[in-house]
Amino acid sequence: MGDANKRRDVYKSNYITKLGEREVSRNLKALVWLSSLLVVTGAIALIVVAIVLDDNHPLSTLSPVGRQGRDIAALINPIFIVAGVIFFLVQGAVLALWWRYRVSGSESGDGEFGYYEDGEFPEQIHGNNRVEIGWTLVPTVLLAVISVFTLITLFALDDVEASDEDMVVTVVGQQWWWEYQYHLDGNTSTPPDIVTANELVIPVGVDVPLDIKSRDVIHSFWIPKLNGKRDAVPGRAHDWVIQSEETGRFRGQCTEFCGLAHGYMKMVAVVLTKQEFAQWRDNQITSADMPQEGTAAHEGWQVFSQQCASCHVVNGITSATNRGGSGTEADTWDIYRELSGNDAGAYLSQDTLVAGAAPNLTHLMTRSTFAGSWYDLYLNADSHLNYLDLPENGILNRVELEKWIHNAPERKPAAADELRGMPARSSLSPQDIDNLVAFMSTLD
Amino acid sequence: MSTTQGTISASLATRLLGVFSRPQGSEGWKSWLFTVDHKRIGIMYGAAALFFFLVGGAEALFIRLQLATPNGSVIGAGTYNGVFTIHGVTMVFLVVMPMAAAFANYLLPLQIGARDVAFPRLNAFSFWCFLAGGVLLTSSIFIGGWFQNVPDAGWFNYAPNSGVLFSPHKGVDFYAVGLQITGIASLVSAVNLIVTVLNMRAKGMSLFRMPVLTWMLLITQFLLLFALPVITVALFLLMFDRLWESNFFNVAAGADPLLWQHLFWIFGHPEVYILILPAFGIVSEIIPTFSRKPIFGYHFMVASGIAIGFMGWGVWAHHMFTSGMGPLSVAAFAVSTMFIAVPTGVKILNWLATMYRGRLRFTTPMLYAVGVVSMFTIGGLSGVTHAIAPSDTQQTDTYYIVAHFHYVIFGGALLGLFGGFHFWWPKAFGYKLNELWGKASFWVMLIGFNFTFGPMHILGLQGMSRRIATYQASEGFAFWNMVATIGSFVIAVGVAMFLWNVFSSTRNWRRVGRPSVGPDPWDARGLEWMTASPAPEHNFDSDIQVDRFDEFWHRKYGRDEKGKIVRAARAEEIAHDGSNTNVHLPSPSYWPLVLGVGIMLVGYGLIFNLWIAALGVVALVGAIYGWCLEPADDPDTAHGHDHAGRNSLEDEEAITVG
Amino acid sequence: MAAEAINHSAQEQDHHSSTGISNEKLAMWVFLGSECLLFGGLISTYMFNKDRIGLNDIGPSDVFDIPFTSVSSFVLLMSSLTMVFAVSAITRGDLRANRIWLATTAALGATFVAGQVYEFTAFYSEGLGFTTNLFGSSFYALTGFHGAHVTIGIIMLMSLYIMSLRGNLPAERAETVEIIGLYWHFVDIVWIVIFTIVYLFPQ
Amino acid sequence: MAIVDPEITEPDISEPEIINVEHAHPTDWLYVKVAIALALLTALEVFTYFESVHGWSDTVLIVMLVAMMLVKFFLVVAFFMHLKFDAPIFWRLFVFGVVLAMAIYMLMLTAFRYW
Ligand code: HEA
Ligand code: HEA
Ligand code: HEC
Ligand code: CUA
Ligand SMILES: [Cu+2]
Repeated sequence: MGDANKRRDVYKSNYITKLGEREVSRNLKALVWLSSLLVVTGAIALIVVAIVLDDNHPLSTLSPVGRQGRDIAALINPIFIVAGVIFFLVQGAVLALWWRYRVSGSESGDGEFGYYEDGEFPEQIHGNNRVEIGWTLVPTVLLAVISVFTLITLFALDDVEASDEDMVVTVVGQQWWWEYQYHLDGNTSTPPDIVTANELVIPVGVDVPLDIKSRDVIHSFWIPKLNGKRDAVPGRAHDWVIQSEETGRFRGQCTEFCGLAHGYMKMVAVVLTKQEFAQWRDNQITSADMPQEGTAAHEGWQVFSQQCASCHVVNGITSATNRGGSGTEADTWDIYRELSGNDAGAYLSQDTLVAGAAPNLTHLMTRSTFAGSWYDLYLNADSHLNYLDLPENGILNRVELEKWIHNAPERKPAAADELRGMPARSSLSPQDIDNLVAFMSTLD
Repeated sequence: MSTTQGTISASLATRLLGVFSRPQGSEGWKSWLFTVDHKRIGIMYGAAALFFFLVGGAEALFIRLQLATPNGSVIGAGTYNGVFTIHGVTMVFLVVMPMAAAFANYLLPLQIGARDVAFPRLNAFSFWCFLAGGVLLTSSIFIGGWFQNVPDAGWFNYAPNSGVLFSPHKGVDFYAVGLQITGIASLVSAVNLIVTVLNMRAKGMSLFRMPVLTWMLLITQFLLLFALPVITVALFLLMFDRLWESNFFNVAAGADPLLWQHLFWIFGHPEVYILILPAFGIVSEIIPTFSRKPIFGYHFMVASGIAIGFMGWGVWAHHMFTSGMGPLSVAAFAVSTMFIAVPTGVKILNWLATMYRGRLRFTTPMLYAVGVVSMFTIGGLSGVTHAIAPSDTQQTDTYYIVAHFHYVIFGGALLGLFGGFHFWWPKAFGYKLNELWGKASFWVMLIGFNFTFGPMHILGLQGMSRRIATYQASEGFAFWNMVATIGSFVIAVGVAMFLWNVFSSTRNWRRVGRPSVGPDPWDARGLEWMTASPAPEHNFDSDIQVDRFDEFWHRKYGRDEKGKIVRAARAEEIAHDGSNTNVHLPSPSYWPLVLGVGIMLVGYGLIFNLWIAALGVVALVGAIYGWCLEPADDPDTAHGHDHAGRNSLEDEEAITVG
Repeated sequence: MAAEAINHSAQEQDHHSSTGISNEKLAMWVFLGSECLLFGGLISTYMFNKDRIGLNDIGPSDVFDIPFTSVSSFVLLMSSLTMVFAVSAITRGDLRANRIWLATTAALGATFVAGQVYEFTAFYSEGLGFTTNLFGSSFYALTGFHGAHVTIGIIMLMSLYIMSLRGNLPAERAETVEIIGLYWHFVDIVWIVIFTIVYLFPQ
Repeated sequence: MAIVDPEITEPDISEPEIINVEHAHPTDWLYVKVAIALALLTALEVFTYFESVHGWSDTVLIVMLVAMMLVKFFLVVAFFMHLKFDAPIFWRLFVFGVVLAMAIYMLMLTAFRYW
């Protein structure tokens, strides 16, 4: 007993000596309140300004142009509002309770040596069953309503609208770029008609069914403005649909972590008018022509056939030899057929699972980007230049392309020694590289 | 001491062997190494977790530096992948879980009026085993060169990217083995604590008189108990694949990589509730104390915790909405996920109702607790928007998710745990942390936190993917990333202020001459305040009879004729002062530590060289042998509390297996 | 299996609100609850994977020898009976009978494990290794985990036997035997499930 | 000043403490009977493997096998592991584990469209 009193005296004396500090603390409190208020309002203002003024976000999910993307937005936007309301209710309640019921002065006793004086006790409310049931039921009902809408949208997203196009595109993810195999007749069990990389070209307003696969690890295909994402899982084939109501170039990003250069694994969806698309398609089906002898391009082709053709296919000129590279040739197709085998039992050899393939370069110059869409192939591709005009009027990003050929792993992380990514070709002379570029410039 | 033939011959045998005596002494570093005292173990858990928090935080700062500007080149892509992976692993398994374990160890026995946990030696083993796993995981950062062998397949480590084919260095082996070891620690501790709560409550402390924190910790232990074996299976399969070339995730042999995802998330989702429920419990202790009101809707608080625990098992695949499961599965998991908001909302609203018409004292712990209410709600609401499966196909694997989980984990779990540090600090050490510094560090942290993770919502919706080592200027992410990076350094300042507070408060208090703040510095409610601060080794001088919820508070306060609440007794008068040194406690032991070291060696052995593992097995077998043959007490020491050679009927039972 | 001999749960009850059950026994049950999830995971992995093999690949029906496994399953099943006899003997205070039954149980368990080893070698010689295919990996992982559990059980039973020989297992410690027994029976019921699902389900 | 505490009269909603009554232990003979039942069931199970019932559809076989497996499972748990006689908390703990495991993994396999 006595001991306790003594102890209490110690607190009290310490407490008094600390009063000076408490003054400081009160001023500080006001300062903190004020500054945090400023900070919060400032932050909110900033956010609003930034979002309103700045619409330059090529990957934004907030301004979809595809049917599926819009359906999703139509579902989530009202839910954002509901969440916003709950947010303000809860935060408002916190602040209001704080403001209304805080006690100050000695009772708040927050000194280092603080000893709490007895103060008033509020009414001791232990609970209230009706209130509890209320705030169990209200969110339940709210969420039930939300889930109905969720389910409706969810199943609607799986619908594919019929169109005059039969086309199905097999999308193959691999470390760290995308390949697209166009099956113009919609039959995915025959070799594709077109093989291209990184840029998925589709006609406007048409539902294009995708068949998403992977050659190595899990990737995820995502063009935010058009639709949500879908994983590319090795050993599985996933259906997905992509559609755009507007023409344009829409960026995408691999969104499942897939190892070293995951961040550099991008892609672009190019949406053309139906006529343009037909034009693009007819061009892609053609093979490349061997450059005239004696030209730089022909010199380049010679380097190419020694240094590059072991991986890269140029239809009509080379077929990949050692790494199961991609192309329309039937031998490489065998690999795909095996890879697509969702049916258990399709045995694959270990090394075909490491992406040994390389982008098909037959129509390299018709693309606007290269190397997993990390680099622009044309410096002016972002301006409203007609996509089909690029080989004609685009300003080739020659510097970057040359650097790429010279030392690709330096330009984009890769594990080339493990058969992933493109190896360095630092032994090439500047002349060789010039010639190579000249050769590739013919690939349109 | 009632002996049987058994003890006699056993202790005889062990004395003949000469080594199996028990360590002595309650001072000095040895007394920490060999302790079996739940409070010391709790403190060690806390200290270790804080250390790992600095490691994980430093990693986070590197992430932020790298992402501060487009085309960042602070660390390369390979290092970046290692950094965010080890950051996630460290923060989840080596920070939040052990920090919660710190509170579980320190407070559970005190809150239920017990002397110790059911199996004190096993408890010590849990800690050393956790530390072994933590050290092993962390050492991956520098073994074989900086970030050369660090796990780099993300904290959920999806197959087949985590296979040897795609991640050929030792990183993922560290992951598999390290998590296996920390898993053993948590599993053992879960069994221990469940038994403690079920079996060792003070007289009259029925289940529904237990503090909310005790309840939440109990639920957490059950979640651990049932979730850990699932990740154990997954990690074993992964380890077999990597070390012994089995085919579980070998797509070429027909495996489906989704199996890993299912197994991981069956564990992983309950895991996130394992992270948050202890913090919920802490908040439920702090808010009533500083509102001068009992917790509003106690039974609903408990029931909603149980409901969260149950529902948490049926929602895991919301992490796999885009994995191609098929629309029916997606639909089912989306709906089940959404409804978890209901019990969680019940908690939030009950806290608000507890504050309603209270007398709110905004001490540092209270600031943290209210911070949780406010910040967790933000994270919870974004969680519900993820549950809307169609829109999650837009959000998943973007920074919108990163924002969500940092709001619930940092803004929920970690703020709660930090609040707990400030709240129970005087109980554990006998002095308070400085309130001024405490509040200042809270505000700095809170502001920094919102500046770091608030912008990530925007970034995510603007399409920034997570786990990308860099981004391009043309993508328009630069501004908010810079804000987030600045914010993260503000957090670091806040953390540094907290550390300074710990340091300077300790120093100041030493200078003042260290009278204890007394048993009950906050005018609080739980039994843990009914004993001296720091809590004496034997916790309570005598057994406590509990007659109602908030027993301690009711002993302090009663009502006068008019029904007004008045003080019935000062805390000092009713609290035990720790003077009863005649209580017998279990003796310290060498073996938990040896066992922990053995397990660590086995771990390294699996990764590097089976001979090391063989050495570990020797240590392990020796430790188990020593453990079993160890006398309940050292026969050579005097018995009594002042000397650490403690011995009692009561505790002997507790260490038969423990 | 510590040497300390005092089982103290009776006094414990006077001081505490508790289930009235000893800590050790409760702990074992809690642990077994956890083990359900472990074996559940392994069994589902097996079920999921066993058919994911090539057409001409070695599969369950190529290797299983049902009559043989039935016998060893029967042996394990009966070891549960001898285990309850051991518990019942020590509760009666019959230490000698307890020892005999403990040894019998361990011997039956060892027979089972030996059978499994034989089975593994037989399968291996027929071409089914751990790395052969998904069936092989899953089968060996599942039965291997189970076998490891049985082995640990045998070690514990042998320890009890030795303790009993040295007089460290008096009748008052019947509960220790009972707890080890719980573990043993659990391992047995896991095999009941494995035997049905892995071996007997139509392939 | 008389201090009264209304809250102490709060109804005690706690469950009654479980008391560890010494249960009538089953006799060894009962164990033998259980073992015989187990042996017979096993025999029956193995029997389904042989030609005679191969004409039956796999589904019927599987349902039968699962039924017999569950009976065996619960026989061992109830009698050998004493759950039938022991404190109910064991039932709750263990059955929770069993049911949870079955529910979760069946759900997982369902998500794989395994059945
Ligand atoms: C502490 C940890 C924690 C907690 C508590 C939660 C809580 C929740 N989480 Fe979160 N989550 C994580 C940690 C956590 N999460 C982590 C780490 C990840 C990412 C893992 C990774 O990919 O690396 C993740 C990812 C994650 C996803 C996957 C996203 C993706 O990758 O695509 C989803 C999807 O549904 C989700 C949902 C939820 C929901 C619905 C809750 C709910 O429990 C929230 C409930 C709370 C509230 C809703 C607020 C309060 C309620 C009210 C005020 C009542 C009124 C409200 C309504 C009516 C809506 N979380
Ligand atoms: C408990 C969980 C937890 C906590 C507390 C944190 C805390 C933080 N996290 Fe973390 N985070 C995760 C769990 C957590 N994180 C997980 C699970 C992931 C996913 C990983 C994956 O994708 O696999 C992730 C991913 C993640 C990312 C995404 C990476 C990516 O996808 O590419 C980012 C990016 O900004 C980030 C940032 C931060 C920051 C800035 C903090 C800050 O709050 C940290 C604050 C702390 C400090 C700043 C420490 C203070 C340090 C000092 C004062 C000095 C240090 C000096 C010494 C070494 C002594 N985290
Ligand atoms: C060992 C295989 C290999 C060799 C040899 C190789 N490449 Fe590549 N190449 C690749 C891979 C793989 C990629 C995709 C890399 C990426 O995007 O990450 C690629 C990408 C490219 C691209 C970008 C294509 C696009 O559409 O994105 C060009 C251009 C290219 N290589 C040119 C060359 C040239 C020129 C040579 C010879 C000097 C060459 N490659 C040699 C494997 C190879
Ligand atoms: Cu491909 Cu990420
Ligand atoms: Cu989750």
